[in-house]
Amino acid sequence: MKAISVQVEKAVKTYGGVVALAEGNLTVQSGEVMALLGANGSGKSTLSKILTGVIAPNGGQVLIDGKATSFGSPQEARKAGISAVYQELSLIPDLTVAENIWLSHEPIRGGFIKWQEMRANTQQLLDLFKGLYGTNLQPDALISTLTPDERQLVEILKALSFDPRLIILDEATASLDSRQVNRLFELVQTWKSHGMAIVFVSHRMEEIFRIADKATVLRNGRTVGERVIAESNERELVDLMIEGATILQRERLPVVDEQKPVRLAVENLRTNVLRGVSLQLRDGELLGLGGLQGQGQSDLLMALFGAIRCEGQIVLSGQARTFHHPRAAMKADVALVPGDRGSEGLLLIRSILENLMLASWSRYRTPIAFSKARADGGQIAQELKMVMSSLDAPVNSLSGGNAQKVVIGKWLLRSPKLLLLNDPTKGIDVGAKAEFYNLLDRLRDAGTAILFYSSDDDELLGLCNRVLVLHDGEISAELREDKLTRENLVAASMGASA
Amino acid sequence: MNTSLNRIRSLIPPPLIALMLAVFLFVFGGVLAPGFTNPDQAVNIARLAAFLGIIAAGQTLVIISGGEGIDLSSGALVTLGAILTYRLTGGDDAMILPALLLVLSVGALIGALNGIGIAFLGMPPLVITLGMAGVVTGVIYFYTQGQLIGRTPPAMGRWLSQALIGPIPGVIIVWVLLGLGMWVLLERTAFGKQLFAIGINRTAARLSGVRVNLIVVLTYMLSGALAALGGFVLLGFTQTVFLNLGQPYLFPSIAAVVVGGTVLAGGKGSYWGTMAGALVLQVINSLLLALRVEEAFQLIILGTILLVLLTMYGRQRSVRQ
Amino acid sequence: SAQDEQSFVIGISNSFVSSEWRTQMIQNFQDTAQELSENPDLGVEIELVIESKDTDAAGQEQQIQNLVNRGVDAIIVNPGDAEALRLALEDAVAAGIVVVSIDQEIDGEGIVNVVIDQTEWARISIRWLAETLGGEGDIVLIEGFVGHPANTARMNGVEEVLAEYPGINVVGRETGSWDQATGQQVMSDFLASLPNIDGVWTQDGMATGVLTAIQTANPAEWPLATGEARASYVQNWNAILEERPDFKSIGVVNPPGVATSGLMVAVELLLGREIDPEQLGGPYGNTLYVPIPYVVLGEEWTYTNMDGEETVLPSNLEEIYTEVAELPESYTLDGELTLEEVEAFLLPAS
Amino acid sequence: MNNRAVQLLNRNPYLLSLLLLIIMVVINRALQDNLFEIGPLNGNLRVFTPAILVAVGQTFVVIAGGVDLSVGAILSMTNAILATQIPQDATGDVFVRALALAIGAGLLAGALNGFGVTVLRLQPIVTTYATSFIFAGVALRILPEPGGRLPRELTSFWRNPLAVSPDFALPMSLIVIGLLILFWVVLTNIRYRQNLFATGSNAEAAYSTGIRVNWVKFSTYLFSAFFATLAALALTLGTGTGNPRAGDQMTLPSVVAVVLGGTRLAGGQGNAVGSIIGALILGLIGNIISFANLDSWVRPLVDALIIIAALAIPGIFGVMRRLTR
Ligand SMILES: Nc1ncnc2c1ncn2[C@@H]1O[C@H](COP(=O)(O)OP(=O)(O)OP(=O)(O)O)[C@@H](O)[C@H]1O
Ligand SMILES: Nc1ncnc2c1ncn2[C@@H]1O[C@H](COP(=O)(O)OP(=O)(O)OP(=O)(O)O)[C@@H](O)[C@H]1O
Ligand SMILES: [Mg+2]
Ligand SMILES: [Mg+2]
Repeated sequence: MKAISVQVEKAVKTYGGVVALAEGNLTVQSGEVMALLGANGSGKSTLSKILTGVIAPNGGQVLIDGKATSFGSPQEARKAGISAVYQELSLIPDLTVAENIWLSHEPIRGGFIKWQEMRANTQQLLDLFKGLYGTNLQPDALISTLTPDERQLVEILKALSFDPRLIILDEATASLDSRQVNRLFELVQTWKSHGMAIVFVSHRMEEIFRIADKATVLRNGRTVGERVIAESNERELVDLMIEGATILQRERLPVVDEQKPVRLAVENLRTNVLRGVSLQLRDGELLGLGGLQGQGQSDLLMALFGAIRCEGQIVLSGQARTFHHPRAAMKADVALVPGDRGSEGLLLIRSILENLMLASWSRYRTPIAFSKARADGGQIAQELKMVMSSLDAPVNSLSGGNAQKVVIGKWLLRSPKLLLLNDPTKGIDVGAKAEFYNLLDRLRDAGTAILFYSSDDDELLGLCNRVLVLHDGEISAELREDKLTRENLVAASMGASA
Repeated sequence: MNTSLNRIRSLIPPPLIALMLAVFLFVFGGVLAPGFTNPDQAVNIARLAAFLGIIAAGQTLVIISGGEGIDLSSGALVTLGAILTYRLTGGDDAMILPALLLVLSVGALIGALNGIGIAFLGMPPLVITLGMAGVVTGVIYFYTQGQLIGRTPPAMGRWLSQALIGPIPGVIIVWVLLGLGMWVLLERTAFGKQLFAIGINRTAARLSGVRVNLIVVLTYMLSGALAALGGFVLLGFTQTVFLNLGQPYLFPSIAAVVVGGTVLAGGKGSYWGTMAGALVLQVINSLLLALRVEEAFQLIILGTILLVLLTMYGRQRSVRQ
Repeated sequence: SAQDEQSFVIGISNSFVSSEWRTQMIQNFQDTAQELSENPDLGVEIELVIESKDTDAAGQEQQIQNLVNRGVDAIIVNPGDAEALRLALEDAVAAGIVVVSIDQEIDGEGIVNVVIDQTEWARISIRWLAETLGGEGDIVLIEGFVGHPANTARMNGVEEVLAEYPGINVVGRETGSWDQATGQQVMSDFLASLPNIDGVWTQDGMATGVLTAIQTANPAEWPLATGEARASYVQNWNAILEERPDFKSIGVVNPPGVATSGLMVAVELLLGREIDPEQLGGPYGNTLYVPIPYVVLGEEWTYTNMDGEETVLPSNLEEIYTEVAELPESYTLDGELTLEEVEAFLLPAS
Repeated sequence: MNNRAVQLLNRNPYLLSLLLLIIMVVINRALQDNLFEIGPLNGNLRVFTPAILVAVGQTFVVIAGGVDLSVGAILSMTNAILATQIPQDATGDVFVRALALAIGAGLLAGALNGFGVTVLRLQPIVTTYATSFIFAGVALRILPEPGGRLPRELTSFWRNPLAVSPDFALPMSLIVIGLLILFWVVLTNIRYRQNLFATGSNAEAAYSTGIRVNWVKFSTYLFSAFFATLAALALTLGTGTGNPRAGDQMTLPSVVAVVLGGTRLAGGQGNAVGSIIGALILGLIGNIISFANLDSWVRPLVDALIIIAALAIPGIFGVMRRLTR
């Protein structure tokens, strides 16, 4: 493989008045894993996309092998040997796995696509992750039928199929389980040894320290430093990313008092994915849900919220309930913070106020008492320390962490008794996470029952009273007190019962 | 050019641009066609715009509701509304109110069928409302057997079309009231807020407790009822009915909504934008007439103006940013 | 007797339904078919197959093909696009089918057209307008579909006559698309933007829209407007006279009864009669012109045609009003040929 | 229904359309004995051909996530060009020149649409609605009133079946349909197909994969304009004349045909063969109603009800699947 050296100098990108990238600098060479760090909205993805030609920068330059280059389009970047795994994925839902991976560089003969060869090549790529994905993932499967982690794998293989000299992994591990991450890291090591350059974006510090050689840190769209990982530590990097942030070192929490009333009791719950789940949750308890991606955690939360069909028994506050619609669950003081805030939680072009109020309008009578709604919205924004220009600004002007606060604020307005959280901190920066943890503590102390799925083991270990690990639609283990360890969590995720 | 356009757009909301354009064209029209700019013409244009605007009210709601929402059945419903009023009243002023109620109900019923097809059968709005337009037209033929029996109650012409307060005809007052009602509906009711929500993101709306299907069905019901109301009002203007009375209003009503800055993709827009849009279209129409432009060129000019207007504020995000 | 009755299947192809004129035309076909079947002198049994819907040339060609494929004996067509149907109808003629076109003339081998003279139809009302205005004044014209043959023929008539009146200025000309509401809008616009319109010439259903526009705008001086021969217009006219005794208008009948005439011609041809070549005229030499039945007028008027022949047209509004007062507004004043009059088009039976 | 059949239908929605077409053919045949005789077959297919061609063109735009409301006006415009440029005594090279002119004008119209959608970034539905006025105006300029007459050899060539052997003739339109299917089969095996579907399914993802999304979108408007021009050719040859409003009633049915053919209006999924089927279904419904001897005042209603029912079938299947699960 031809060696590559890439340099971004003083890259600038603005959207109207929003400065996404003020001064992005980045240097990466063959055989090197460069971590790109920064809080939400600091410009990591923007910088990555400038490198792949998806975004046209307003200023600065990109040097490839010392030569100033400006990419007019993604295919120009690709010709220079750069490809990327995009944070929001670049897959086509209506095409198959093979078609996606080879999209725009299909093997052809005389203009005709060689379908057989395409399939075979796809299988070869898939074999890189052999044994780590479901039977669904086949060259001929439609992307729309895959689970998030499978899509993520396809996205990675797609980037790889271009035989890049520089590959950018923008939060490529966010939806992967730990075995898949391990495998990816093995691959990264191989690529590295073959002389590939890698840019690695992640919010998980542990991963940075495992895989990266160096780290470039962005803050507010500005590159504020580059460090050699071996000579640095978490403290230093986090300080660079966020001024004055604290890393929470948390105590293991005790199991909740048996005297507390049972808020939720579930008996033998079944959906397309769940195969009979039973659990109990008390007021003031934070019950974690763990396990690999797609083992039924989302289904469980969605079913409890009435958003998908289920069978089995749900007893809420002592009353047997079946919710046919989220509205019914809401009326019973249940709230759900969905997993994907962009597609499931927010009305991106509407105002912050409208987003906050969406679940509560009916409480403000007709015609709507707007000043009251505004006061309530302002109060919740203040409580959550939302950083925004005004309540009337559209939600898409907010950074990821603040947008997430809007999703949570929407439900806090209704003071839920049972709060369902579907991986709410995915892709949120360290600072915002810390605030969120404090909020959870406060809610729990106030007696809210919380069911919390997280793909981040550290969160489960640090925040929960108990953790239920799901595997293949069933609970494979309940971990509490001294059983609640990382080793047990991993083992149970693989299906071992503890 | 791009950024200055963007700046204009962020400073002045599209409805205001449309309104300013309407006023400008009206005033400027006097230069091109002497005699064009006068109070009579202003009333005349406002009256004609009112009919278009009322017919476009339901369309505004449907387009805001997103999911590629559009109601192609409104033209046929305008006709049906007028024909029903004509036949049921038979020229009797006392029958106006009962006829109005029936017309609204029939419109709502047809609209509900559209909504059900969309929400529960997953049919694309463009297609089912087009099909429904065919059905309504078929119903009209079957119901009338081609014979238009009936009469227009004299009061309808007096109250709606002829000068009522000073030189202002009643239909303009009806229109302004409808505008207020639409504003309250969109901006000051939970229904309105939920309508915008489903226009942007149905999943998020549903997970926030919005009954998406219900709102969709209600929206199309309202659209149907408002279109039928448009037919009722239009009868006050034309005094008699014919079998394709409403069809010519269909596409202009959509154009009025879009020219008023309501986003076809849904989730963003206003009725006062539509009102401004109806005025713009009507001023253009009247001006072209006053200029005695040959029909072929009228079409070409109209198309070009629409393109220019859309370019000013109807642009979508670029794939490459 | 029933045995030697000949039975014929006759197909009707109509491409436009959204007009009461066409409804009445279809009704005339049905009534005439029954009358002819009951006429002992003819000894025929007529079955009609009616293809009638709003459609374009392709759709009407499909109608005609379906009629041919059914094996009808004759086709009577009111063509939406006369030229576009020529080939399809010639194929039908070649298949031995009698083809009669009504309302519009088709230039095709073996096709017989039965129509009124649209140019002459328009000349009557425009001449009335010009004369009543005393040959002076500003007028506007509101026409039908630009490019439609009937509209073209009529506007030719209008221009021919106006050429004789240099004192008449056409200050506005616009299409109302043969649509009443559009006609009304156009007239409203004219009234608002042109200060002194003395007269307006329009056609068909648009006249009702134009009159409503005048009533709504209610200018100090009403422009003189041509009208139409339809029940609604006559009723309105009569009502206006009560308040404005000096109100004047004219309605020239364009009879849906041309259907009756066309059907009779078709039946005669099926019975083996031949058309007297002397009677054929028109641009393609295959047209039988049905006379314009009458003209609605509030006062007597002498019409002078292009050849200088004068016809005294009587004042008949009151009489006609009493006839149509109770009819649906959409009823079009009608007139049709009798069987005897049709016979006059034919060569004597051998 | 068994699972595999459901899956098959899910992935190939046009199979449902094919089924519907077969049903329509059977009903039509039951009502009309001579349906398959060469005369009626030739006549029917010839009359359906313009609608088929427009629908095939529309398919490209719809798959790429747009819709073209100007196809009818483009058809009118090119029909006007052909009718005015091919006089009754036209020779072969005059014909070829006229055709080139019409295709050029059609492509120019398509390019204007493509420009509006990609460069000006306007919503397709309103762009093409606006341009349809322009094209309709141009049509009226070129041919103010219906007219023009083509040489009889030309019209006969298209109107009459091609005699393959003394006792076997093939409708010209059937050959055209065959070519269309072949064209689609070729197209679905080249890269353009992948680019087209990717663009319609997720334009942003397609763009970051290196597909020139704007060119792909642009090209679909060229395709639809090109096929509208071919439709104009078929119409001009069929009627032997021009009409500046010939396409007025072609646009919306083309969208219906595309949807009946199983193409998803939201883009990313579709099939031009399905659109051919859809256009045939619409045509046959007209025939069936004609031969069912219905009173003419119920026909439009029955017509519309059948169409709406056909459109609803996939949705009804969907509801049934959900209920039985
Ligand atoms: N299309 C856009 N329009 C307006 N602002 C944008 C757009 N895309 C990004 N931004 C803004 O630019 C800033 C940088 O965004 P970017 O996606 O690069 O951040 P990031 O570092 O990748 O964040 P995260 O960790 O959440 O992925 C953010 O404030 C974001 O709101
Ligand atoms: N992600 C989505 N994309 C498009 N449409 C969606 C999406 N999510 C939901 N919908 C639409 O919303 C419908 C589901 O809405 P929902 O069940 O919330 O409404 P509802 O029927 O009014 O509720 P209920 O009848 O249970 O009271 C779907 O049929 C679909 O039309
Ligand atoms: Mg990012
Ligand atoms: Mg539901």
